[in-house]
Amino acid sequence: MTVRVQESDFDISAEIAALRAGNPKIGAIASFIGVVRDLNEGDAVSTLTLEHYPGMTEKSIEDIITQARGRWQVMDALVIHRIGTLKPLDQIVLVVVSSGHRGDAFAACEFIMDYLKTRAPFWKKEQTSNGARWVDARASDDAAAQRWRQ
Amino acid sequence: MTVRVQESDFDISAEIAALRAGNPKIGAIASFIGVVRDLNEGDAVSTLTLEHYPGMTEKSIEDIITQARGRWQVMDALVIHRIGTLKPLDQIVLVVVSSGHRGDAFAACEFIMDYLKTRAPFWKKEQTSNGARWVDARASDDAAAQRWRQ
Amino acid sequence: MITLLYFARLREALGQSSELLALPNGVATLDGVRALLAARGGAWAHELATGRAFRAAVNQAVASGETPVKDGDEVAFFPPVTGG
Amino acid sequence: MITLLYFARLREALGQSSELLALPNGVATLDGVRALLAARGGAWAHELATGRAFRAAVNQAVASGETPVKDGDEVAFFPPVTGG
Repeated sequence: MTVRVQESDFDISAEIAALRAGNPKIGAIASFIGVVRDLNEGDAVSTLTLEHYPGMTEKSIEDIITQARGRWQVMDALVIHRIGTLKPLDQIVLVVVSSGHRGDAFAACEFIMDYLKTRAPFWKKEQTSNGARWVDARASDDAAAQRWRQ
Repeated sequence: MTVRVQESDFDISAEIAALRAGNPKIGAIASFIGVVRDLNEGDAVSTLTLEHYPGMTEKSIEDIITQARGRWQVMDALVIHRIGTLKPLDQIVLVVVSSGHRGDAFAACEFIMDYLKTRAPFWKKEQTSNGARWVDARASDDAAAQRWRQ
Repeated sequence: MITLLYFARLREALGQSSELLALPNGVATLDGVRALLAARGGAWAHELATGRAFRAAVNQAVASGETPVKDGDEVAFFPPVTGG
Repeated sequence: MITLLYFARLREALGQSSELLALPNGVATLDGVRALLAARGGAWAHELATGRAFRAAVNQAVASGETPVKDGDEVAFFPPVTGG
């Protein structure tokens, strides 16, 4: 597995090629990209600054991937999460999961994203038309993560 | 929406950039790539040849995307399906869905893939160590498509 | 006349990918067309027997036995699909 | 000594990102540390009140009030996470 927390941008094609690494047992690759929107809760967003907890972040994401591998048939998984100051249209996060079959790839990819939203120690601060503010945790994200515990 | 049936390969980065088209309302992009595996039902696969029903294929995929847009909040969707002769490690299919939110993007992307597997008129013929054979439709694919009807 | 199309395993088994067919009086449904073709015997009878796992479309839309078929229609027979 | 870390809104409200703290006798849990800090009053009392929506980790693992804390540990307080 690969976990990277970085300021720089990423290219999904290059990352998928590296993750596949010529493995001919892979039949399915599910991926997700999160991007910065120009509007949040009705206010125009000019920038978004991401802070994290170095060390714990990587550990918690590795733990999430290990959990996914225990639940589904996962060949490999990659998480890249950006930090620092981003603007609308910028990529924030990439999750890629390779598997023999698509059902496992989709489920593991969504599981990892839901947990990234609710467990990985990242915090977002928005610069909006109404000033700077910390983004509040969303109840809908907690609900999305909760359903995997059933 | 964009639907392409083509012999040539595709690049997911370029396709996602085209689909996003600078739209700052997009927050989530879910995608899926299907690739040729080197083994199917225990036999080594040397090539895979994909045949389709020109006209009906495009129509049925557009219909699937329209259904997805009716069920989830989808900004845009792209399906590329290759035809002709492919070999292990080659990309077969790409589905990309953009949305405001990740739950809708994941659900619509998986829905489109499940229907592609069970409804779009494509047929695969494998060249294996045991000779050439048409790939049989999988009961598990029917089950995956069936669950969306609940 | 209707246009008949055959794909994949059916195309190979029937030895052709398309043909034109004059609709006889009284044949007005997909199942009527199927029975007409199956009556040719041999691979036709075998591949288009009612118990076989084939699919069909009329004018590029998935069809069932009761789907109406009329002059000018495009009728296709093919195996269960295996794309994606 | 333990290392204390504060992130995001808590870091700003408390005016610092880290500090070293000598663990007094009898303070052996995360809630003990929280109560010690809250007793400083002002923003500390406000941000680390038991009813507030903060989270905590001990040695980089999510922790609850009963989680043991001992000399050498790294203890972090932060708001609910908002990554992804």
